Amino acid sequence: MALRDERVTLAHGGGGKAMRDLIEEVFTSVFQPPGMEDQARLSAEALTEPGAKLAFTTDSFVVTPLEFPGGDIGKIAVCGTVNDLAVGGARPLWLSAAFIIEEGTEIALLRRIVATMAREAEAAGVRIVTGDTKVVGRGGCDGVFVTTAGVGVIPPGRVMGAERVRPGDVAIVNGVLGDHGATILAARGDLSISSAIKSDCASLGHLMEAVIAAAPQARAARDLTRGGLASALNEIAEAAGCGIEISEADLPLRAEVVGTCEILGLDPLYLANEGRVVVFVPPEEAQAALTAMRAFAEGRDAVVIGQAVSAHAGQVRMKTALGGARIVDMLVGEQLPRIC
Amino acid sequence: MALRDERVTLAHGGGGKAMRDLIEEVFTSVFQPPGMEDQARLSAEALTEPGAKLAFTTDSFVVTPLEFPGGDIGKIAVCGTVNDLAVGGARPLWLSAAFIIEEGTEIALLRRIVATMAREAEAAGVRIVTGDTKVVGRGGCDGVFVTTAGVGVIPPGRVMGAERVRPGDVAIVNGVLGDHGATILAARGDLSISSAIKSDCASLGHLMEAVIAAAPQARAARDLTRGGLASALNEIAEAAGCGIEISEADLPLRAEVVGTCEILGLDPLYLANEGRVVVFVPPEEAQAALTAMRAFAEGRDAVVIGQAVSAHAGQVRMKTALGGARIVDMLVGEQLPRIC
Amino acid sequence: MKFASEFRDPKAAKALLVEIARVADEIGATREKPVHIMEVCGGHTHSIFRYGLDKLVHEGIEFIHGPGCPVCVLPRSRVDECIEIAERPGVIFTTFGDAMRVPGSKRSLLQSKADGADIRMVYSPLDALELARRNPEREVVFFGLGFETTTPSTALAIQQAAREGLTNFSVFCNHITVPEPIKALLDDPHMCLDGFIGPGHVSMVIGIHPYDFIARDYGKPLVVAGFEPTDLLQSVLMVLSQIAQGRAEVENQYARVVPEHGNRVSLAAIADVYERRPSFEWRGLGEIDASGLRIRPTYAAFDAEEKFGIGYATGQREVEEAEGCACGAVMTGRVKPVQCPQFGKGCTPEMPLGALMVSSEGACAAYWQYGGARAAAE
Amino acid sequence: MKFASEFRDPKAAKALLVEIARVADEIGATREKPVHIMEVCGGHTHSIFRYGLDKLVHEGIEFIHGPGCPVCVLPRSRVDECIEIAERPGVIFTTFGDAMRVPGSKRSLLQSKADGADIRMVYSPLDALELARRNPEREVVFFGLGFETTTPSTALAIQQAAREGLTNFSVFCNHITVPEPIKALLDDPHMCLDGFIGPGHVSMVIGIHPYDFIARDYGKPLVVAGFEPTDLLQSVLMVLSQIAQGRAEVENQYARVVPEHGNRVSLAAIADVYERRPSFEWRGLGEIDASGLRIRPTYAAFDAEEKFGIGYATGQREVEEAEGCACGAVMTGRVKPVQCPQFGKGCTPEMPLGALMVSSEGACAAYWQYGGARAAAE
Amino acid sequence: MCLGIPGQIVAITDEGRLLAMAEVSGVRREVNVACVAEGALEALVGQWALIHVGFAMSLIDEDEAAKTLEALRDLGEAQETLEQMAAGAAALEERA
Amino acid sequence: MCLGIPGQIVAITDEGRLLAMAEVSGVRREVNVACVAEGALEALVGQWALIHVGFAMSLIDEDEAAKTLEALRDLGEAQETLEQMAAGAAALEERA
Ligand code: SF4
Ligand code: SF4
Ligand SMILES: [Mg+2]
Ligand SMILES: [Mg+2]
Ligand SMILES: [Mg+2]
Ligand SMILES: [Mg+2]
Ligand SMILES: [Mg+2]
Ligand SMILES: [Mg+2]
Ligand SMILES: [Mg+2]
Ligand SMILES: [Mg+2]
Ligand SMILES: [Mg+2]
Ligand SMILES: [Mg+2]
Repeated sequence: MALRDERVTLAHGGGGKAMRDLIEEVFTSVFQPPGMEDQARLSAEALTEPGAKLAFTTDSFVVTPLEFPGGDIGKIAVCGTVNDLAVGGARPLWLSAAFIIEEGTEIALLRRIVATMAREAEAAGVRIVTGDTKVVGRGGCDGVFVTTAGVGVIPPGRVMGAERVRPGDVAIVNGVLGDHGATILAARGDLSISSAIKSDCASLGHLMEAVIAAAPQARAARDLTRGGLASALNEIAEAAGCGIEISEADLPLRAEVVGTCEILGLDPLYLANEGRVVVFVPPEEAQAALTAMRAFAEGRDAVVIGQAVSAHAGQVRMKTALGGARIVDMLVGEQLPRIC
Repeated sequence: MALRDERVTLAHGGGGKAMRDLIEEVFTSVFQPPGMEDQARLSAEALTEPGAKLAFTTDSFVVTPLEFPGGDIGKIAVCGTVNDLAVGGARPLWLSAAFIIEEGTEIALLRRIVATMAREAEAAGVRIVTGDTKVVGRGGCDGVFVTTAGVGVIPPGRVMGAERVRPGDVAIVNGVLGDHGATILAARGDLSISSAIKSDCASLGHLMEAVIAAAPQARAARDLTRGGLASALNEIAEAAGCGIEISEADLPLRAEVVGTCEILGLDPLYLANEGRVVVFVPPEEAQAALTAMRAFAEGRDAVVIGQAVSAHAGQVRMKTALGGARIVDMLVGEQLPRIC
Repeated sequence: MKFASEFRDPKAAKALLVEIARVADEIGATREKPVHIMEVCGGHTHSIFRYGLDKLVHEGIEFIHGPGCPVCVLPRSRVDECIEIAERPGVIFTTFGDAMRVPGSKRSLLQSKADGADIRMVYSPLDALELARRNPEREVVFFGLGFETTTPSTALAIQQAAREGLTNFSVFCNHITVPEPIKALLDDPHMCLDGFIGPGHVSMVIGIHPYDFIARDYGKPLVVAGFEPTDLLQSVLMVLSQIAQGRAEVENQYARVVPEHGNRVSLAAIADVYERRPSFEWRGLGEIDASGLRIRPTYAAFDAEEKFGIGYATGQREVEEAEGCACGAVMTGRVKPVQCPQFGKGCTPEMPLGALMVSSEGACAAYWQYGGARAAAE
Repeated sequence: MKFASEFRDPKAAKALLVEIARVADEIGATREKPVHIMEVCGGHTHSIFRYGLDKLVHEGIEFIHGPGCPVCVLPRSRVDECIEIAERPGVIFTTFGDAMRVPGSKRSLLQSKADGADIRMVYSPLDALELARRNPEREVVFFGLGFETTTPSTALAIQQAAREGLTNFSVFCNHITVPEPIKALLDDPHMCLDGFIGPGHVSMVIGIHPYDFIARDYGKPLVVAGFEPTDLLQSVLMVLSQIAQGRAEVENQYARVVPEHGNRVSLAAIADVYERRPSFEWRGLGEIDASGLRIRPTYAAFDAEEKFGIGYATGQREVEEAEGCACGAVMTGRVKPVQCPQFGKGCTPEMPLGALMVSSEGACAAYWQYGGARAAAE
Repeated sequence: MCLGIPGQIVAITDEGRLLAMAEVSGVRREVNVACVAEGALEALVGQWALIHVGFAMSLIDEDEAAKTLEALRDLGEAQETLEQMAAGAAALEERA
Repeated sequence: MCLGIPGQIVAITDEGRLLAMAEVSGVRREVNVACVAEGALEALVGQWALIHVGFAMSLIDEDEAAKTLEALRDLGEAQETLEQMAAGAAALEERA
């Protein structure tokens, strides 16, 4: 217990003993990375299989507040990168975790974040094998930023990609939409709204493996993060060169998410998620994919929300509840609360 | 040219079109990552060799100012991770690059940073294959933070590690010490000092390969970053369980670095470097390692600075220029300029 | 959602659509010779596209999207003035989210924020007031924007600030009124409107009688409407029925929310805090007599125009709109967004040229985002 | 480095060491019965360890590390007062880097900064002045700390602020003087010192005569010394020679920098801006008469003690040092750092208990960092 | 500026400043009730109001809402009857 | 508080505020020269001063520096002579 400070000071970033104490006590004692060098050295049988590919991805996480109902920045930092691997058909293996910490951050908070990450990594079947910490002066960053990178393996022969989606393919999401975005809007406090919603934040590696096993022809998947369902579908429509049609009536939405959107003039299609995925499978495998998803807690509410069509290539359209139709375009900028 | 803004706004982080335009125009058009999914899919023959290991490392970079004589944050973000791979004996292959960008950052600055990264990656023989951007509000971070993770391959049979250093091994550094730290102190402007020094920032992958080829028994290497030479040597002494002895007279130091340290009351042994490495080799391979280093621009001034000894295990001592001796301990916190 | 989802019932909507079609046929409305109904309010435009009502109604009904988005009709010079205030040292400039992206002559508030101004999004003028309380050393300016709907809330915030004796709170008042531009449109010789859907939330404040002149003097029907899809369809049907029956009246479809004479407290607050400007500039429409409100001299301490000596307060205002923009013609119903030569070319939501492309309430933006108009433009 | 590297010449150092050994032998100094020479100044302590001089000199010479590190002798209550000032709203608290880690009774300035106080490191009081010019709405307080070396620079900064009429700049004055604590040490019955190395940079300001009393009244030699290794060794030799020759004088080894009567401008600035406090508290030494300076009433507008009603200004000061700390005994030369029961246990540079472990100038920290003392403690 | 939505007043939170908690589909936000506070504030609890930019702007008249819904229902039923009659007539014609 | 270092005044940067540029081993920093400005400021250029917390506190007396160095040199030479003499004596003894 060399670490007697309650808060992070600049000394903890200076490259000396204070830094080593912080790293050892708060980070490596929990993550237990292999070896003592500043690099993890890893062997994986799966990677040596001929035709196997290595998948590599990264994301920085900058959420405010750092802790929110249903998770914290550490949880989304693990889930986000696990999911980016999984939706591409990779089996997530190893994560790196780099922390940028504002002077004055409570060490207890760091410990909670690290504990969440360790727990979530274990649940997702990945190991956090290397990392870094930097300390910036007060005002130099907003609390804590976490950047994870992930390495996984794509088994030989498995190819998933948005460009493989073709007309007729069925679009499935694994649960209600927008819970994370609505939770964060409320948790921030500056809009003074509150509700009982929790972030949907979840690792989808196991679920994706099960879906691909059940629906081996699965074409593509996207995790619905910033920009929400609408952005993911637009990206897929554009990459696939076909249209996508979804049905408003089929969209799974929690009442509180709808309420949040009504109050603020937002569209739930664009709200962020952290544990939601849209998967495109050929129609004959749709039922199998759905069944596979529903076997998981994070897929219990899985539903078909639409399909790829040959019309209006590159465009996403939605049949409204009244039978009308509207284009669901990419958002232009950030979704700003409206008053009118 | 959809990107007409001069500065990054929050819209560029919102997950919509503005974000896509920023990413495409500023980042992916330069880095040209493979494929369109949010993960790189990579095959490497070297990884399938039996006994080969995968090396994985990460660092966040938070330097102020973002551009400084001799480099910018992009350059150190590439060099730093390449070097963390190389000093462990790995051949660097792929990098990820995640950017956290403050609202108001000039897009021209981002372009310069990205261009430096692309140039440095090419020189280092690595590819930037996946990435991410986040935008935070003004005051949410200090300009731009870059986090890179790196994947490399350690050839079968190659083992480097601080614990392998044994008494008699010779310590070699590849050039003058502290240029980076002294450059940053001056470039920050708040101490009102100026000089002609430039950051030593450099990728050492090729140099390390050459050193290992020339000195196949090379025991361990450490890049001298935060905490400088003193911290690296202390880590090695502790891991190896032997003492290290260096000689003040042999330390390569530029006059301006000495001057900076005199003015501010700092010790150059603790100044940060971004292109310096200490390598421990058995004495019979010292000359070969030196010769190999000196063939590189970034190793031209390579010298022997000391050796591992069986005495004072875990401790680093320095013979002063006057023939005295002092302990070179780990720094406690940040090195703060002194006035007395 | 109570009092909302009931009015989204597809069965009721279908019945309304059938009845609308019946009446439209009865009065001989066709695609070539449609009935032009203007929904004055941007919120209605939004609902029409959100539910695809324009595609669902009889082809003889054509919606004309009126000037009822206060963000869209804000002139560029006014945005420039916002930025001028926001960039003063010590100022915290607060605004509704919608207004952040509206282009001024050089920059939007979003860009000014990126350049360093302390601009914050609020949900309510009360949030701005709270910021002023918490930052006594800063001047908190609220961007008062909107029609009669929003006007009372700003007035109540100013009254509250006066009660508390706050000296660091002021409002940059850009409140405007609905009846005056309608009159201006009706006086336009190119006008070709057959009836109006009136903004329900404006009438919630002012009641329905301020529109009497439309029926009485111009012989056009107006139905004050709610914002749910069946509200809108029912209102369309009510307008059509008036036309079919040769009536021109002001009717209230939205009686569950709109009292005939409006809201007493709101009207009193408005009367207490504001007075009419002789005229106010509208983007695309130019100056319209008596269409804007300013803060009365009794509340001058809370008037950012006075506090910063800016805008109408100085008498120096340059008005110059973007070239090649057909916003005026679109807002007067003479031209559809897709017919504007800039639509989807020089003018997109990423880089709006005209005001109607800015807010998601704007007719052009709504066309772009929801309407299949983009497809039409391709 | 001109005027520096010449004085680091190993050959000259070796010659001095030989000569020192010769004289030491001559006077019969042995490891068991050493000559005790106090280097008063922390900067000298630093040089001794940096160059390993303690290991190189004849074993009959023992350096006693004096109270000459102003950071180390700062009492905890004074650090608490710094934090109290720094945490006032609107304050920018500026300090030399050294002082950031000194522990107060609960926290250091570094920790207070982490907790949110706006504490900034500066290199010069002029940098603090510049901050005050650039932040007219903030109160910039400079932590005036140090002996006669630093005292004139703070005085000149205050004079400059007065000339410019700055109203948001003040100094928390903790300037102290060197001769008084030496006198206190000499009056200590446990005192066992044979001679002194005087701080060169103090004499650069005050000249060499303020030390005359040491030779005259106490019969001890004092040599004002420079900071390079040969400066120190030469001064040791000069002290030894005096002892050998039975002299007790004040000599000046550092004549290239130290004028006999000090610096006129500096002395005038000191006289103009400060007056002596009746007494001042030193960590480990307690209150010492007339050993501290305060800002004269004429400059009260720049006196943070007055401005914030704090510290000596209020007359309310609690003095309580950490328990088990042998700092006083170490500073009076009675005990070596390694002999302190806390050294390396309750007291380390990471978690300093006593003052001498805080600054790298402090005797215990220097022992720890450079001296092989850690090895001794193991 | 017309985004208004129906919310239910569930509690009075600050008598002095006329603040109440409104709820929309399980989401709560404090609103100012100055515009709808005619009698005792407590009487507002349970009532529905139109919420706009942090204010309860108007109480919702449940009877009027019911009337509007009834009119819609009537229209639907009338049409069904018509359709059925039309269907019946067609059937008759077919049979004929 | 005694970290002072010798630096050379290389330019006067602000006559009014008595500021000059000082250089230490190629590193420059602006310093206040109030304490060493006796005559014309320009006369300071080229001179060496002891720099401390942003002030030139004292001019360095080159003659005194030379004297000190000379004393050191003399001591060294004297010792060498002694050593040589000692070595010579030892050689003589050995030969003897
Ligand atoms: S497309 Fe743009 S320029 Fe044309 S009318 Fe619409 S908003 Fe105005
Ligand atoms: S070891 Fe610590 S407590 Fe003991 S004398 Fe030194 S500073 Fe004081
Ligand atoms: Mg990613
Ligand atoms: Mg992602
Ligand atoms: Mg993704
Ligand atoms: Mg690291
Ligand atoms: Mg911040
Ligand atoms: Mg690393
Ligand atoms: Mg590194
Ligand atoms: Mg490293
Ligand atoms: Mg990403
Ligand atoms: Mg900042």
